[in-house]
Amino acid sequence: MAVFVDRDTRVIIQGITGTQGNYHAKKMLEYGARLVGGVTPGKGGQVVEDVPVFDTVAEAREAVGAQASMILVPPAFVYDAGVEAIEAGLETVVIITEHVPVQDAMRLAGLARRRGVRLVGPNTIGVISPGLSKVGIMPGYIYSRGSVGIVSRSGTLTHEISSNLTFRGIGQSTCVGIGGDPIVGTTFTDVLAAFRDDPETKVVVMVGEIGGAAEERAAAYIKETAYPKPVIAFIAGQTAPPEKRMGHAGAIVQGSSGTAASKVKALTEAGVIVSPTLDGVLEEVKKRLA
Amino acid sequence: MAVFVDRDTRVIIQGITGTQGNYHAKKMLEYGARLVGGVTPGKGGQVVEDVPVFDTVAEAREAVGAQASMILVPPAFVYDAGVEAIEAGLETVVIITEHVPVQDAMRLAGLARRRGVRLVGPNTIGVISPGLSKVGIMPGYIYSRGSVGIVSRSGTLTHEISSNLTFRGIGQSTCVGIGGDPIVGTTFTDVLAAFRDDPETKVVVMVGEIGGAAEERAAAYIKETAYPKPVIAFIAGQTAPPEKRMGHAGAIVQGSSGTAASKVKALTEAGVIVSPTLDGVLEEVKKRLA
Amino acid sequence: MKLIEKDGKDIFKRFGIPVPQGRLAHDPDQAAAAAAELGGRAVVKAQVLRGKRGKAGAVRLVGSPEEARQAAAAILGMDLGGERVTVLLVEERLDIAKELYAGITIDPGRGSAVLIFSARGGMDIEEVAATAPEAVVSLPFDGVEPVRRHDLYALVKRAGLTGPELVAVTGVLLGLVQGFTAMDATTAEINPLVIVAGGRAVAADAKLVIDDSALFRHKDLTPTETEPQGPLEKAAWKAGVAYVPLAGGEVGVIAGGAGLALATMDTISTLGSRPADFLDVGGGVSVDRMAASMRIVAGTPGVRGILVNVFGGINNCELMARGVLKALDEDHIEVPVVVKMRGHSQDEGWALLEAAGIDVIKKGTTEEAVRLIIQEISERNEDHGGLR
Amino acid sequence: MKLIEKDGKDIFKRFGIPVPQGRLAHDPDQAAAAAAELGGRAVVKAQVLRGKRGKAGAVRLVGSPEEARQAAAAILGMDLGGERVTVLLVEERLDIAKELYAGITIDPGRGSAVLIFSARGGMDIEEVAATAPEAVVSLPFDGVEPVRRHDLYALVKRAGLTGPELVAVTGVLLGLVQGFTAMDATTAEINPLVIVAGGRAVAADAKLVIDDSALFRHKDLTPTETEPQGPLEKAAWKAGVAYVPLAGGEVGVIAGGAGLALATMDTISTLGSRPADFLDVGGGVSVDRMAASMRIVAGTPGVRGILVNVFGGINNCELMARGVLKALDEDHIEVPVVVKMRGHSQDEGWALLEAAGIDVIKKGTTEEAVRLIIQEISERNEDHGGLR
Repeated sequence: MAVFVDRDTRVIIQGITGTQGNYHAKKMLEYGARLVGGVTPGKGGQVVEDVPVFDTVAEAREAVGAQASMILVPPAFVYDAGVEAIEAGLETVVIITEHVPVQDAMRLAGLARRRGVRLVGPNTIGVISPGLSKVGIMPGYIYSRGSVGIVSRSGTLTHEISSNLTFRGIGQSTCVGIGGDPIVGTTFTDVLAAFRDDPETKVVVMVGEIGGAAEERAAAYIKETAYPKPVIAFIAGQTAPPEKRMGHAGAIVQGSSGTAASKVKALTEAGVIVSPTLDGVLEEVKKRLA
Repeated sequence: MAVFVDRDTRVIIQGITGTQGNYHAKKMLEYGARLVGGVTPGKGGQVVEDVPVFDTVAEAREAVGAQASMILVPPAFVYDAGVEAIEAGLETVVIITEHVPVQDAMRLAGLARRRGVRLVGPNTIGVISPGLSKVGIMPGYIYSRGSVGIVSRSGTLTHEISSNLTFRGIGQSTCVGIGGDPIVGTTFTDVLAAFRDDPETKVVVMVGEIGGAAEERAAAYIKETAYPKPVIAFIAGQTAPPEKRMGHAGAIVQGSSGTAASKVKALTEAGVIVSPTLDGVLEEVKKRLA
Repeated sequence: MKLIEKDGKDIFKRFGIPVPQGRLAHDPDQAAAAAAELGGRAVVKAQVLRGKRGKAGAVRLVGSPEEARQAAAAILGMDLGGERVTVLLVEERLDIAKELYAGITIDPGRGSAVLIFSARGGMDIEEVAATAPEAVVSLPFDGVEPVRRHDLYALVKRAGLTGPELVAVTGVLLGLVQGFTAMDATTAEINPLVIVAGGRAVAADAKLVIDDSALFRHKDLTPTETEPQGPLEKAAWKAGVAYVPLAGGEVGVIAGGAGLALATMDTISTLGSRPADFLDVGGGVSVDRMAASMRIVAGTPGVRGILVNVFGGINNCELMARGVLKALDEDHIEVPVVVKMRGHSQDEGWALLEAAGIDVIKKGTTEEAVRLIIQEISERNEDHGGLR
Repeated sequence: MKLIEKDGKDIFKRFGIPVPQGRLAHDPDQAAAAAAELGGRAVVKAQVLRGKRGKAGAVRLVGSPEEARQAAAAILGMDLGGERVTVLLVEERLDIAKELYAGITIDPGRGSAVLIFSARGGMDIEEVAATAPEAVVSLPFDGVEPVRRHDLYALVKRAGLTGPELVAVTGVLLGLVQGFTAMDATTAEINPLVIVAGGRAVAADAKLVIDDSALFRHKDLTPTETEPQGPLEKAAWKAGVAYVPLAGGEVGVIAGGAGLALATMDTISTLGSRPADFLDVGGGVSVDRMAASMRIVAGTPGVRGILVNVFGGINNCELMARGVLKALDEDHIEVPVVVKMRGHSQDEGWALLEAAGIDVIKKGTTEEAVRLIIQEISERNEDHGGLR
């Protein structure tokens, strides 16, 4: 199967009766995702876009066999929704919501780890296996089926690179937004490991940004495992001033740590092709697929 | 081996450097208990009554092979001390301290249950297997070795009955104070089960009091298991007025529940000999041992 | 420590539970002013700790400030089962669509707390459980793992609630669990929990009992004063002993341990006399605490003799003996005193008491001690009778 | 949200961490009065959020109220790395026996928080870790299971502490963990944590950063006002967008997503111009939020053209287009604007912008969009140059 999300994945949306939830339910169905239901406490029994709404995830799992959930509820409700999805025994939980308290994300990631649940996000566009399914909010038509695996901290940079590839005839196997927050459930390394074992993925594009050390850890993983597929990286924020928080996310250069230079160095040493520009990423991908 | 505590049980005291801890360390050693150390954070390296003091239970377990702990610290510190003993992997933890917050006791009992640790108390005199060892604060010389197993919610009633038996030449196998608080780690039923399997115990004396339904549950257990040994019970508080809390403990009659009459009825129906007076208990024991 | 309704509601509110608007009133003028603030329509409720209010007319609906004043005048000073009303709660009247029940208590049987929710409320929960068991659901929890919101959704659905009520009630239950835990409660109860227009759930009453043993964690708690305590109860609180006076008794009881105190009371009754009190000195008894206990029992109405029945376990016989003697010395207690005492430092304790001429039971039973004090009381009475 | 030292200490105190006595002063007289209260001997410390204090002389020891007055006069108004000092903390001087370090931060690598303790403090913790690694110990925790006091005893012992210091420091660490958790902090640091006479541990400094995303749970938090924010920063806060002005830039950037905003800035630099700001509109953008973003960027000093680079993912292209047009209409923004936009409702968005004569990049890359705005800026400059 494709990475994380496949044609058969039975998906629900937690928060389906909200404006965003309803909108993306429609978009997911249009895209061909197997959306089997939604959850909004107190709205069990309603129907949204022809799929049934349940009061709890456990009911949705029981009634329609939910395997994956996309969480699209306001930040204050994400923790409860996430715990519910994890404890109901879903396999994959994708938290789209941004501005989730970081300690809530921490507790959710810890719980998912202990229970063996694939948690993606928070603050992510989600996961798309173009042409098969999506558990995410990306506009489907700027993605296309192919052999480039994309993993990114930035949702809009995923859109940017995928759409640029798509408009130039190059498709993607799976695109995973891991989320831009300091603590996320799924890391670069987790996704790189999944792409390694995915026969459809021929080239991996990794989109990082300043702050934290996730890229450095990915570099260490690539080096240690003598990663068998070409990896092309782009690091956003090379010109960002230090000690300024760039956005709500983890993007901040503190002292000598988290700089673009440190990430570029680590990745280059691990054999990753680091492109200084976005357009350069396209050129490097083309070369590897030629 | 004797119930819960035997000659070989390697015991520590948490709170050994306090006045009470120090005093009872001496008394336990005098009684022949195998007291191998004590724990008081910040006093590691000291020596009390010739036994070493450690900063943590884990260190005591490592260094002197502690198996059981007697907790004798002020109420505000019992929770931390109890969690420490349970998580350090001791087999038996006896909490002597009274006025422990009931929710602390609840959490400790829950934790001990999940970990398979024998928690006795709080608010108990502890456990004594007369002539062998004691993990408790009872004056040793009012107890004597024999074949009467005693289990009691009330510490001083245990002293009363044991001393009355001892002064009349009748010894005890093991005496367990389960503690007078609403939530305790070890119940009547747990101790009855242990006495059933203990070849040294010929007769069981069970001392209950008004409030709660522990005696009723013990009666149900005795009935269900066709308990094979004679059980003699005494219920304190037969003349207590309803709706008044008799002490800090669980002793309160609320509505129709927790009355002495209800307990006497349940026990009698289960085949237990319920003595209306304390002196009657002595007579009934004598008869059963004759 | 039991809190009055208003204090309980203030705490519930902090944990996100909706409560009616309202304020306390200590006299009819304050009640009228409070009702005026609420627009006239209000409920005036006696704030008592033990007494039953409903049937006694201590909860009244009013339609104007003047009616509130009159209701307040009628309720203040009422005697509700021995408790005098000194404080009122004046609060908004709710438009009740439905009455439910929510409560948490300690369940010794399960060794845990248990949350009970019922789709029917406003009456005794045991009554509901007996007549409509399908409406009553419960969830035990012991604080080792957290109670989850989704557990509560499942629970409330089992009781038959759906839609906005499901969400509102689940929110209340989560607040109740959090409040119960954070406040070290032993009981937290909302009866009735009412559903008002729009599906909102509001706590129409509040019963909150805080664990006395946990008060050290809640030093900022300032419960509203209701009826003042008697001087003996105050002295007992200060001395740290558990004390309950019992009407019509003659034998004062001082015992170590609740069980022994109860058994001593039982024995006194069995042998034809009546106990005048329950007093458990607790553990770690000092000379002063024992002396204070003697003073409290000697001061208890009807006491004609004192039986001290203690053990040196967690306590020390010598210290307890000194305490008894200290009170006898300083307070000129003249009723007969019998001490039954054994355990740690018993020889020292016995020697001190015997030197002062106190009767000591060393190896005898509680029954023997009770017989002795009853006998001494009756002898003393005969003496006094002889003198008259 | 970063708190000043005094606010941090007030919070630490609530979680049982000992802190020095002290109070805030806003002028030299207040500083003198505060020092007098402390008996004259005091420390006067600038309360700033970013600037470094030590080397700049913004922390001074004083021996009398008069010295405190003088120190305050000298420190108030100082510029510490661009931050003007407006508030001081005057607090008791500690008799320092030893300086330690305690801190908690979020460790993205472990996906958890990590408590770091060092038996040496008062300097940069990274420096200690490099020079004396044996003194530094750490404990990760993720809030799923509680941190236990005995875990902390073991941790602190590993760093070499024993006796009363072991107990005091463990108490501080437990308070720090509890405060970090309860306050939704992302950083909670005490450097130095000092040991004073008798083995007591006292927080001599406090750094506490609260997670902005969690402020909805901390509405009662009232941080002390320090230097006032600029009007653009205020507007950005109000609009809910992340905004950082960058000195010396000319291309205003409005992007959706921090990553895209950063990449856009990078591309501007690569292509020979300079970005004037970082602005991430975030998710769920409304017409008004987009219009506010336009206004903020247009008002940023040096801006000569605006590049809007957004996607319709969590956002909607039509709404964002309306927001751009609203600002252009209402605010007479005259610098050139280029919009690169694709995704949900892209056709509607494109049509609106094109109808208003705005340059739209539909399928081109960010690089193409940047080239276009740079070209338009340069053309406009030539026009203006021609006019002059």
